[in-house]
Amino acid sequence: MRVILESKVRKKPNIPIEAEAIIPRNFLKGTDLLVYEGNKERTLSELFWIFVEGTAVSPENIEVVLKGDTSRIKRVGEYMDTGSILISGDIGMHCGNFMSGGTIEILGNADAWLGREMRGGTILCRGNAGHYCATGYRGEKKGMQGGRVEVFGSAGDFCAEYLAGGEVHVHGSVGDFPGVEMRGGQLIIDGDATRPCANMKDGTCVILGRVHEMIPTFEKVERRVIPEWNITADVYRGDIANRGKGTLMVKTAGSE
Amino acid sequence: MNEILVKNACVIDPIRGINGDIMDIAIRDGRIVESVSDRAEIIDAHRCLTLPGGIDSHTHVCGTKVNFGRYMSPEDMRAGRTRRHGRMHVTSGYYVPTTFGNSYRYSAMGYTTLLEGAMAPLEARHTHEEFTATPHQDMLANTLFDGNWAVMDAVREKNIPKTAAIVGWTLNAVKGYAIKLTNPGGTEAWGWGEDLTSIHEKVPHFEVTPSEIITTMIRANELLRLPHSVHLHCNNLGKPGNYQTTLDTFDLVPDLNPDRQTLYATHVQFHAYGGGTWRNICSKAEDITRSINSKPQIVMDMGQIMFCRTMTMTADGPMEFNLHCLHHNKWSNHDVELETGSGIIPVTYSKKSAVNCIMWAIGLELALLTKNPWQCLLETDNPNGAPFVKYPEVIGLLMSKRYRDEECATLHADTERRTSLFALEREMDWHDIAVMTRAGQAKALGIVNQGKGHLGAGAEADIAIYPIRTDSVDPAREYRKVVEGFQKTRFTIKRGRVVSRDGEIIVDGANATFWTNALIPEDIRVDNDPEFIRRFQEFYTVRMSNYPVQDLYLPRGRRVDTEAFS
Amino acid sequence: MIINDVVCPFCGCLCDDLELEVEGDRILRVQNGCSLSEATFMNDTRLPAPIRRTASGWEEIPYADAIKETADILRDSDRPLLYGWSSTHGETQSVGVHIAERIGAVIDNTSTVCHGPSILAIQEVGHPGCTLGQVKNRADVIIYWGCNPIEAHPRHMSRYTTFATGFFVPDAQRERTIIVVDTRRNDSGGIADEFVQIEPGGDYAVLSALRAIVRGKESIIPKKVAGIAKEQLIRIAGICTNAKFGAIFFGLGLTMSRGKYKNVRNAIELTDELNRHTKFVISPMRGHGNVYGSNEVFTWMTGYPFAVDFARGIAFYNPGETTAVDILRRGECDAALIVASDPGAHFPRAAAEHLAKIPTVLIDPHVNATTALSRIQIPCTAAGIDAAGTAYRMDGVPIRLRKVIDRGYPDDAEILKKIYDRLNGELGP
Amino acid sequence: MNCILNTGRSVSQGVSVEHKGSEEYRSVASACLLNTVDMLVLGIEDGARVRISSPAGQVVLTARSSDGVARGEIFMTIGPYANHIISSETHGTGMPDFKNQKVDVEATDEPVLSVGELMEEIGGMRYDH
Repeated sequence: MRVILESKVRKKPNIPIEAEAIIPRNFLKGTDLLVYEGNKERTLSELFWIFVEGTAVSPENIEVVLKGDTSRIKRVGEYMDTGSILISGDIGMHCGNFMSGGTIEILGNADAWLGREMRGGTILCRGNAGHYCATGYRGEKKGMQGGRVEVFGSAGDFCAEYLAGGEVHVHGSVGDFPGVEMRGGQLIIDGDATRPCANMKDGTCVILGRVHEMIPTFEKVERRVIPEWNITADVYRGDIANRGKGTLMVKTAGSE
Repeated sequence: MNEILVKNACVIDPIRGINGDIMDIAIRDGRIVESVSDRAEIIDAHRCLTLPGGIDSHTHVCGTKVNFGRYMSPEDMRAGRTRRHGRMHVTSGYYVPTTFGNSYRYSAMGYTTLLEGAMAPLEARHTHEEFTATPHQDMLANTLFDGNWAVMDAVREKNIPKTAAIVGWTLNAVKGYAIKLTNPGGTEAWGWGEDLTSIHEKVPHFEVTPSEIITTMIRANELLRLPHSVHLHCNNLGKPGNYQTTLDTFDLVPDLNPDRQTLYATHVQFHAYGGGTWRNICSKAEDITRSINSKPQIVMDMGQIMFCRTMTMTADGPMEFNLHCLHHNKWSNHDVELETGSGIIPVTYSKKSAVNCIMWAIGLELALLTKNPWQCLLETDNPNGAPFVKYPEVIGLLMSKRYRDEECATLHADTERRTSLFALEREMDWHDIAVMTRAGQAKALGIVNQGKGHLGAGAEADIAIYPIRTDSVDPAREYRKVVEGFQKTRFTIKRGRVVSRDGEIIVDGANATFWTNALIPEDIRVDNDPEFIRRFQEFYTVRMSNYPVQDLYLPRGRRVDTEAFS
Repeated sequence: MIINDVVCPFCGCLCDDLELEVEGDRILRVQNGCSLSEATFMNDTRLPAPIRRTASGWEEIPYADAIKETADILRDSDRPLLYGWSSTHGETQSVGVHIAERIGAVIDNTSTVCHGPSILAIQEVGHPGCTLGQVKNRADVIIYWGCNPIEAHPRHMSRYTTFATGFFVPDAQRERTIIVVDTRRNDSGGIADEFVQIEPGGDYAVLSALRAIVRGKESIIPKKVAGIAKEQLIRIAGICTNAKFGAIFFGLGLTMSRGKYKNVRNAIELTDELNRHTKFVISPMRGHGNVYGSNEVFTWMTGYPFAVDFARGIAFYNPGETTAVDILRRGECDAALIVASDPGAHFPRAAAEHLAKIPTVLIDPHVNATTALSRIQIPCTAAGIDAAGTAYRMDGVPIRLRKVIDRGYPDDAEILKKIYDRLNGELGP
Repeated sequence: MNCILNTGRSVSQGVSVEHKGSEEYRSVASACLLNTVDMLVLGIEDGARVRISSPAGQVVLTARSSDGVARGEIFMTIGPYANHIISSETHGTGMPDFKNQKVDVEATDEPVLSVGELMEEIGGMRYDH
């Protein structure tokens, strides 16, 4: 079954919509769902043109497609456990919060907190991701714990903060402090990064581009060939300031 | 005139010796009376368990340290969120809820009076501000004196009247209710990053020992004729082998007051550890309760822990730092100049941890091994051992051996060997629970005369009606019904108004704050003592005139005058 | 008339030893205060009456009209923003939170552009701190990091640190070592025993390096970190570990520079590390007189110190999303109520610009930059001058601000209560 | 000339902060502290006017030389002038880059606007009293 939600033109287009109801499983019982626009409760049909194609007996066979201006819609795919969501444009904050299964694909850009506290499943972002991509919540000890986030463009600051499990792969560059407070999982950055892995406890980070402002409390262990990546990399251990045992691998210039 | 008649109540009122009688309770204008007119609103209790309003004699719900616990825990705030509806404000938080969250949840459980366990005098205004935002319970504040410079100087001079005068002035200034000593002397040592490890070790610079502070304060307390006794958090909290310190401390306590205990020892579970390291820690609840059973002058509370994520917060700064070094989680510390300290860290009590399982067992052992329930009161040192919403489970455990056995089967294998809990058969009855959750507290806090903890004519009409039929529920077998029953009253009546019905708050609160005012002879009043004033102005960072809490911070202040020195 | 022990409401020091001479509704003289304090009491020019912006200019309107119109604006809003709260007392803050809860607003206070990042850091690692008297009486090492007390908190050094006589530090100037860390050599740096000039944005690296050195891992530290020689770092770490009682005070140099809360977190973790060797504490130099009070009140009422979003009925908090600058920058809010602050002057252009596009109401005693961006301004009392109430000092000590004169203005709490009552009446239970 | 803008509090800013219409406040808040060498490079003297631009906007200020400011850096007190060129990007933290805004500095003859005029530039209306 395919559910197509096309956003309607709104009088106040800047007011955020909170739509955690938009997960495949919820459409098994129909499209009578509630979302919020600012402090007002709205039905899904007040904000979207809804088209349903085919039927489904189980949620894994449901695909939700979002079209139109969806850049201010928050929390799409929150607690999603199966099925798929395809977003044809940009998506608002907190897409895929707490997601445990299924796939979200975003053809445009994703705003901040993409895949926050994710536990499983896959998020593919074809454009850029905002700040705090694949991270956690304020004050919480663990960020993303499982699953995979792949960003084909670049990501903002604090990418994979508190990463505790799963894999985050950014094909472009990232901003300041990627992998800060990391304690597990794997972070791969094809492009450049600034101050990577500050204060990390554990986990692995691979950077194929250039590193700006390396944190001074990482200890260089060795330079070796990394077969999985087919590169020669400097391997660091850290963050020593934080009694960390994480691994940071930075491709050496010119190695392929 | 506002009248209510509660009909067909199954009343347990230990202070008046009533145990399960079916009776009516008449209420007029906030107090219990002999009878009411036929215009009274009728509440039919349908023979359900009806008790005086619950009293928590040691909880942390308001003030600097509690609020800092909230401030640093946005992750907890998303655990207990409710929306504004009807009379209820928004609430957030599970183990450190907002003030309204605390108040509503206590009220739903039938609690109508709370003693905030630790108020630093310098920050008392904050505590009182939060009291007014905890509107459904009458409040009392334990006032911290454990590292008070003026007190330690007077103790060193062995001057009991002067000690009493300092305490009396301070309680009056900060609108406090009772004397609290938290790790006496240790909090001052913590000002230098140190701690005291025995009650006979001297406080740096001040040259007094915890034992001297405790004994002098006990005498000063009685000289002031304060309604409550000294309220003590013993030295060496949470350290393996600390039971000896606790026993030594208990041995210091004379029997000075015919109406109540001479010492209230709080959260004793945390002070009843044998062994010497975390690896060989074991229960010494039998030793502790042997001492308590022979000393009617001491009342303690359990300090029960429950398995959950929670927050520890105490004036005991050094203890919190040691705990932090063990847990490597976030740590806050807040020393208060010339007075005390405090620390906060989050913890998770887990059944996988042998230490945690032993702690859990010790709390229950203490209650079950104390012969007289008036001497061991039920609490969790909220939120240190667990948030107070766990009280119904604690009640269930005390009333049912079967429930304990089921829990014990899920614990770390070492628990049985290192505690005596598995062998204890005792099952407490409804009356015991009524004592341990209200009557005992009222007596220990000295507020029976204020109309608390009983349902006799003249008492404040604070009443909890639980959806429990004691004639049909067997707590030993149907402990789940007991737990559920104590989680949510049918009605909670506070000062003659139904404030909570089936867990829903239906009116705005209008609590009162009790504080003590000891009348001290002019010639020894410290606010007349130039040396006291000089040192205050020189070493505090607020002026003495800006220190006292103005009356307007207690919109419904209830002053308890005492004939000190008489 | 002379009034003693008056509390200055200007900055987070809340000095409570001022002597004021007043006559009727005028303050004639301020003694003991700094120049900021003197200006606060002496140059107190007020907006005389409520004003409303019209197409042609400003007109005075009665309080009742201003209150009704404000309530209407808030009631009709789908995403109202309530901002400010730091230069007033606790009762006003508390009514503000009730209004926010009632109408599903976002409520934020000025810590958002001040020590909000410090709060985020504390929420990650906690806060080993103390009251200021503890520092005054004990500290033999004082570090000012990224702050300039001489300019921003002029009496901080004389009341609590460098020049303050303490019980265990009777000869303060000789017995205390002062370290100043900053990107530029300011006046506070001139007083220091050790001045550490960091390259802009280099605080985080320096703090990490110090933590490693304190842990005994100095061998991994490069020769220079953010412009500072390794030898100086080792010397500073030595001063710290040998202290009997050390205190770090930090300011906007950490919270506003690159990395924001991560800088503060690193400073807190350095403090934590030092506590394994000696006694060390750390404290933010809070700016506005009662900004800490707004954090306290928000926290006990909502669970969060700032940036609270009630849009969904429950309280939600996520700085970066629910903070005032972000909400304005994204053009989210469709109405704003500003109380006791001046975002027009203190928010970046794009954020301030949005205030002019939506109905904005300002409740503040003074004409400020936000006045020009508002639709309505309602003048009120100034806490600590003609209104009494609670304020929280930068270290959490609650102090009662006094009312020293009466100038005939209504208290902002009173104005807000009327707005709240109106909203309650119209919105029902 | 490319510089990094740093902002902070000052006593004189604090003293006049509740009088934003005043000449005193204008002169404090619109002062731009530059390193002496940088001023030489720009070919300006103390008291001359500079236009500072960033992606967020531009503003004309009065240049003041200061030894405490490093080369390539400019310092202003917090307030509406500085904010006229500071980006509202907060990096997901709520806090703008008040301490490290990249700006371009050039000499100009244009006048320094009043606070009221600045506010009118962003859609406000001055209130004169």
